[in-house]
Amino acid sequence: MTDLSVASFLFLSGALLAIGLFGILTRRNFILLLIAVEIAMNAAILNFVYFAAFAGTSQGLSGQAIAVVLVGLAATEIAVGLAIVLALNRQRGSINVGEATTLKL
Amino acid sequence: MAVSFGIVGLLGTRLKKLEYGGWIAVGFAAAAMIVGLLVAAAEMLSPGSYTDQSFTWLHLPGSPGTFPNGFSLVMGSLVDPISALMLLVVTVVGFLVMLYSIGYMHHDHGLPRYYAELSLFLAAMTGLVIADNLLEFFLFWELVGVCSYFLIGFYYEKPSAASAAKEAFLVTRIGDVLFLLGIFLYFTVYATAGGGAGWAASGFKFVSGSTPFLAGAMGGNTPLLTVAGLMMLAGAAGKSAQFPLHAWLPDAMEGPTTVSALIHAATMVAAGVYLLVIASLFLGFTPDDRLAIVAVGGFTTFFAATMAVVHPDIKRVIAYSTISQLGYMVLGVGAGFAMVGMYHLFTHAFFKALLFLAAGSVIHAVGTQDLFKMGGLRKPMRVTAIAFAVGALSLSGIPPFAGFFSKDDVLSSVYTAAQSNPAYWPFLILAYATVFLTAYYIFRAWFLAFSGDKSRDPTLPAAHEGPWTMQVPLYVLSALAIVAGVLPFTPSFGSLFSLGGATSVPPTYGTTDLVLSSVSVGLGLGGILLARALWGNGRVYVLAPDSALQPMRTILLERYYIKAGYDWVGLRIVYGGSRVADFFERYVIDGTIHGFERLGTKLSNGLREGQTGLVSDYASYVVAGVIGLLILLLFVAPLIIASLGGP
Amino acid sequence: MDTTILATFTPELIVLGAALLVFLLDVLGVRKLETFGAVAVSATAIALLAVVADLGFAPLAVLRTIPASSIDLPLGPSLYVVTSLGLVFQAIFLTSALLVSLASLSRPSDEKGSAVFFGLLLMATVGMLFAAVASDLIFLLLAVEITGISTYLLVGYTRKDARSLEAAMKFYIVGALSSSLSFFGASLLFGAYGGTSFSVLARGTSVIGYPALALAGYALLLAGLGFKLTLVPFHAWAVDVYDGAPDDVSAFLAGGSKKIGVFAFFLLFTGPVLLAPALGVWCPAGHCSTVTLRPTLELALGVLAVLTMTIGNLLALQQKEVKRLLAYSSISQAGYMLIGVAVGTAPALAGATLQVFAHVFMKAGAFLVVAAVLGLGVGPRVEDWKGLARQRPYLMLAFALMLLSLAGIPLTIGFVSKFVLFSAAVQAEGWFVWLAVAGLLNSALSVFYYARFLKTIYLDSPPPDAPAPPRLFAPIGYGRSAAIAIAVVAIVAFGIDPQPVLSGMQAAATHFVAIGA
Amino acid sequence: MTLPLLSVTLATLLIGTVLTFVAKEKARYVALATSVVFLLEVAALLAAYTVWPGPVNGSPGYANLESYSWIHLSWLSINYTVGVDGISLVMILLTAFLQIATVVYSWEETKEPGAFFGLLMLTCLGCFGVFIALDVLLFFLFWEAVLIPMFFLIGFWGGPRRRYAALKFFVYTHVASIVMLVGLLALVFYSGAKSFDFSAIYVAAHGLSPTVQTFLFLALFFGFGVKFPIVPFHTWLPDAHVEAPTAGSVLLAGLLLKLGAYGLIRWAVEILPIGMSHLTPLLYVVAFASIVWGSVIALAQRDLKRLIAYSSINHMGIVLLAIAVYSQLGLLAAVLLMFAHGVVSALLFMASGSVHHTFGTRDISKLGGITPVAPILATMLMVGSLASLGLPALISFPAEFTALLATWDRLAYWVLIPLVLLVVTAAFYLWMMQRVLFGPQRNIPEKAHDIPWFETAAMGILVALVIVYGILPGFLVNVIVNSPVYGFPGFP
Repeated sequence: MTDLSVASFLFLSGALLAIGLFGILTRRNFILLLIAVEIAMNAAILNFVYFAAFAGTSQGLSGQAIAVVLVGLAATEIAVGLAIVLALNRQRGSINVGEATTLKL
Repeated sequence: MAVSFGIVGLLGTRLKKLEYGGWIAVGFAAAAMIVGLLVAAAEMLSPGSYTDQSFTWLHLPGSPGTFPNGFSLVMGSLVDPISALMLLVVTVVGFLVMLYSIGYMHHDHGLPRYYAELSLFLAAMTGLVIADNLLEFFLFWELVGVCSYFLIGFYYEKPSAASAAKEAFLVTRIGDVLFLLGIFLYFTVYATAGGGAGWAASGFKFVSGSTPFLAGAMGGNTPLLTVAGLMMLAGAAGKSAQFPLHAWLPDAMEGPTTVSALIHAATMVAAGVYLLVIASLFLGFTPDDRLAIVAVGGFTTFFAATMAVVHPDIKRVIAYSTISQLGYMVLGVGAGFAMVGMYHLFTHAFFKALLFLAAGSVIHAVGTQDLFKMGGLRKPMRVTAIAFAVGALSLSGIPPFAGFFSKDDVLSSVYTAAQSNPAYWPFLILAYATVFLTAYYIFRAWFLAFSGDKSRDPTLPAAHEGPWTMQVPLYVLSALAIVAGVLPFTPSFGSLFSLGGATSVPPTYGTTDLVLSSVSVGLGLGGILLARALWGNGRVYVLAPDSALQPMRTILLERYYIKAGYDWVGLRIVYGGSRVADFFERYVIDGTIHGFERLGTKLSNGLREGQTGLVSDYASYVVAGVIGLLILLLFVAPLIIASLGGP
Repeated sequence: MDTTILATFTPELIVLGAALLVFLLDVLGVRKLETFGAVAVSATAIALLAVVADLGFAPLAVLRTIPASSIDLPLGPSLYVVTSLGLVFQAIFLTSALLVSLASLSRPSDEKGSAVFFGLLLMATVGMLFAAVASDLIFLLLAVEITGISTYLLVGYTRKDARSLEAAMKFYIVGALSSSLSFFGASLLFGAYGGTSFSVLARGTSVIGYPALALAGYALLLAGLGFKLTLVPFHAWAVDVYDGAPDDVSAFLAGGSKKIGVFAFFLLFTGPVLLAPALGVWCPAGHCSTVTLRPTLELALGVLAVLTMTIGNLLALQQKEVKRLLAYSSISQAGYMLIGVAVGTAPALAGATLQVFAHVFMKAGAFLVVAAVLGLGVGPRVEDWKGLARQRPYLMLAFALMLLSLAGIPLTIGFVSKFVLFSAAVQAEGWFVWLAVAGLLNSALSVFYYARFLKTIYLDSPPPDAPAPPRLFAPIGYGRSAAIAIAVVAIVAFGIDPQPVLSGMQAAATHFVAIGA
Repeated sequence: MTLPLLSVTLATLLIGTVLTFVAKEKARYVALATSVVFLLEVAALLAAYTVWPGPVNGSPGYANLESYSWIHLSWLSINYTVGVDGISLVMILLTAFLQIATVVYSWEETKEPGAFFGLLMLTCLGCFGVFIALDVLLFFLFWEAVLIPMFFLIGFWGGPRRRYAALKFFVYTHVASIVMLVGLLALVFYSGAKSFDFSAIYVAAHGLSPTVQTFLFLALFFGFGVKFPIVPFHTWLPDAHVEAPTAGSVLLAGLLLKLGAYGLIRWAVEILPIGMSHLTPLLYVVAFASIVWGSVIALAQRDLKRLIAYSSINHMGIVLLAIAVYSQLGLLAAVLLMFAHGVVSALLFMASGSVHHTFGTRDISKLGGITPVAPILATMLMVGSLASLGLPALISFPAEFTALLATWDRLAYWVLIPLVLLVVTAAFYLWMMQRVLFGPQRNIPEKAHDIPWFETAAMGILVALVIVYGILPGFLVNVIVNSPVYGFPGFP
């Protein structure tokens, strides 16, 4: 393969990351934030898969294995996030992070 | 021996609180006088001998330039003919003034302080006289200075007194720091001289081992030597109130009259001349120095006398005359005849002290110093009148009074010097003119005070003579004012007028040159007659308001505006400059600090504004940080490292 | 082979087991806080002993589980490697966990969710312990994640307090963001080197000829882990979280979990890559140059360090609330530690390690005291503490010592650590001297707010009209007193004679620097 | 010396300080007791020093040397090394005297006496430590230990603008001490001396290139110079003095300023003579600037304390000059002058403090004719002023004389600058005395009376010193010139 394709794939995953970041910066709804975080995470996962295919691995963990682990990790994160959402919702009846700004300065 | 005198003074100070502390002080002064007389006698019995005892005060480490091996500073006492002579003067006048004070000061408060300070002064003065090296000399020199500071400011409640004291200290201080530089130069000169190392090690004493003074060791005409001499002159000018450092002495009259008599007439102000006298030997003035000295002395003599001509205050008249007479002494030294200056110092001490004490008893009697209020005191105060007259005649240089001989010697010595160096002529002329002025102003004072039949100001109290304690000193001093002139002709006493074992220099020029003598005497008599014509028999000569002399009179009364000039410089230039600097200090240098302080607070609060509490903002900081890091690592850092010449 | 693995992971297993035990007990219906606390305390204590033994502390030789021969081996393909510096950090982590759980013993015994608290505390510790033996980037990040996730929950474990929930939320979002950043960075490195093992990174032969790829990867990792270490500008969450979290949790976050970041930085930016060869030619803006990793990173680290110190202190300068003040100060402290990473020499690492060690006692201790004082009913603002020294002299003396140590006043461990750190920077010569200057100037700056705080406590007198807090003179409990006492003793003792710990750290650091070879 | 005299003394002070802090109301007694014991120990030190055989030529060996390893790593070894030489002993003597005088003077301090006296003790302890420390870390440790208590003394017992003054004092001196620390560290590491021990550094420093030496000296000069203080980094001093409580000003002027000079001599001049020789012109300029600026500005001051503060700047300028000429004579003069200025400025600040609380103001333009009301106080003030303007037979004279002589020997007619400024100094002191002591009485409060016994006692001690050492400075001189530095090779 050529470096060009590397660049193109990097562009893809980079775009994914960018989308995730954009979502994190602009959304106020906690659920949407969780989704954005997921997107960002998946950019990394995608990279691992791609690079594994492209470069193979010299030693240590293989890219695919890492990808699988990361999927699991992402799921855990989401679970924790949802737990916090629930508590937050029960506490103040809203999941808008824009309203939770009592701690400041 | 210095120690013993020190003890005298210190004991005097210890006895502040006692009743009759005055008498105790007088007792110590008497003891001092007896010692002084004994010393002088001993010295006369073995002419030209000197005894020196000293101990090392400090041993200082080296300094590459002049003293690579370090050197010593010593404290000691040197008794040689001239110091014995000076000792004599100091102790005798000191005792008489002490005695006089008993009567004169009896109704003043703060007497313990007065006697303590006066005793301290006597101690310091004796110390100065017998100092055996220049540093010790300087030490006592400063001490007498501070004593005079205290005593001028004795009536410290009077602002004028306080300010006069300050002025005296300050003006002499200017001379002193230059004198200090002179001492450095002197050290350098000697440390680098032949065999100077040993000299330095032994503490730069005037006397070293078996050789008396290092007379002429430094001969020649090196610039260093010239500067050293000039610095000595500066110091002397400060102490002896020579132009341009003269301004303090008239104001010093704010102190008690006794103080004026002792310190500002007979002893301390003469210390300057004494310094020049001994310096002329241990340093050896270069021709340039001598010319400078003569110039200063000659000019001051005339200059001061002119101011005395018009002054209404009896003490200030005498003060100006003191400056003028000191000028004569300086003149004598400058002319190259140190002993002549010494001779005039000797006689002057007595007749000037006499004048002051007489004036003092007048003031004591009538309670004012304004000549134009006095008058007709001849009858009630016969003793004083005669004493004053004696002093005046002596001052005017009328034979056979003491002043005649010494002043005549000064004049003829300058004349002699002028033969070889025409540059001296103008000053000789000034000196002669001064003879006339002197006679005039002193007798103007005498006639104003004593002639006529009643005082001009009826409000004055009825005058009377002071108690015996005040009269005795007058008698004694009058006697001395007459005989002091001829004493030196006796070989034994004359031997005191010698320096460093050099053969006695009998001060006898005048007697040989009748022309010169008669000229000066004639001028003196002329002055007296003029004074009598203008002021005799209670007359008052009033200058017409439109007279051409009027502005001149004001100039003289204003002391040629020199004092005013000093004040202007002090206030406008120095003080003003310091105000400006202070402003700069407060607002420019300090302002920046305030700036930083405010900046810190602003930054802190501004940054905390960023803690909005909104998580999205925090996330955006993170993202911004990431972008920043990417730029830094990918673009900035490589370039920087490359520009630094690679890893 | 298995046994050796188990032996290697003794401390981790102990703590993990304790965590599971706590949850089990909870399920079994035990409700007493003391029980869970006892488990946590004993577990951390035993693990600590084990680690110290592995460090070669003679008296504990019997407890030794790892033979000296298998410590500080050169990097290999395996996921984990036991370095003595890692063990030192494990000891530090365990110490902080021990202090916190000890102090937590004094909380009301019927408190709800205490099991969750201790369980999560232990879980977080496990993550930290694993991170300390990581030899693979992914392994490291996963360990960090374990700690991260546990601490998210730890912050919000009460599920009641609105403030702590808000804190948890912020913590979670920024944390998740950062972890995705770090993983993305890891993926880039994976691409660049074709592997994530540190041995690979150390060899530095890139598969894809983009130095850019590696540089970008490291940049993202700097950001992602910088979040843990609360480096400016990744710090903003920390203040709110330390402020909102339950007091003992704040103590653990500031004193403990944040240090995982320091060791992660050690692993990523010093040891392995120190000796990495040039990456290849890189032409930014058409200006080509051979890029070597370490110098490039040094620059970034230096910048971050200065930023963190300065901004942290400036933020603290005008802060009026106690917990936030401490939070800001701990941000600036992170900056000092980063100096050690930037310099990267053995002395510097030793200094940074000592600074971390000191920080456990100073900061965790300070937060524990704050927890105690707030427990007495005193207000959270600095001015509420006016003249507190009169009512609680000993507690305040302890607090004063901690503040002085944070300010780096002589005869406290805080001074020694800063001194060693800055000396190391100067000793490294080059432009690192300026890092030392910056650090010193910052410590000067920091003294202001510490001094002002002390002045409030000691010399101001409380407003006459204000009512005295109800439980002002209530006891603060044995566990907490013990924890605070330990911290104080450590601060003073090691402040006067740091030799015992310092020499160990020095040796460990020396080995660590050579690990990349 | 078998008995570790220095450590014992240090311990005494330490214990005394702690006791003072806890003694609350009884603090003053503890403080006084400590100071007395301290003085006795110092006397013992001096006695021991007079029989000390002296250093081997060229080696920086010190008397009462004690050294214990403290922190030892492969790349640096820090020791607890203490020792004294003549220079430090003279400073220690000064510390002891001032400590007693200060404690006695503030005998009736009522605001938090425990803390107040404790901080005084701590300051003196720190100064003592600075003077005996022969290890960089130890030195810096004590250096800081002086800074902190003084900060609190100014900040909480001071006058109206105390907060600002304390802050300013802190910023200046702390920033300076940081530069100093970096300089010292750089000195240690660049010279390759892996040890913080003075003698090790001294030996290793010879290997440094002149350029490096110059830069190091520059850093150290700045670090120590701010404490001096040198123009233009001096503005903290007047504010600190004006706002500080009297005891604070006394220690500030008497001891803290000396720390700078001492540090410069011990850690810069003795170790980096080459570097110094490259910077001599700079030193001269700074010294002359301080001398001129100090006394010119003093002339414009109306506040008694400010006036004395600026005259301190002038005097420390002379000290710097004497150090800069770098000759045995100059060094001697510098130390003598440090001692003299320590005593005199302490006396003057005490007097001005008494003036303030007796007559309610320190504004010279408001005061007048206090002599009849408070003769003792007036005498103290007068003695102080006369000593400060260098009157012979008082303590400053031998010092200034030697200083100026040394300057003359190196700089020839440049000596006229300090000489002329002596006149200015005299001018403002005389002006002050004329306004404050003499002349008609102006706004004297009704209940104004002479100073209480303890203030008299405190100032009496100092006046005694002023006179005794003025007449017999030989003792000090002999102690100073017995210092190792006088045996250093190449010390002119």
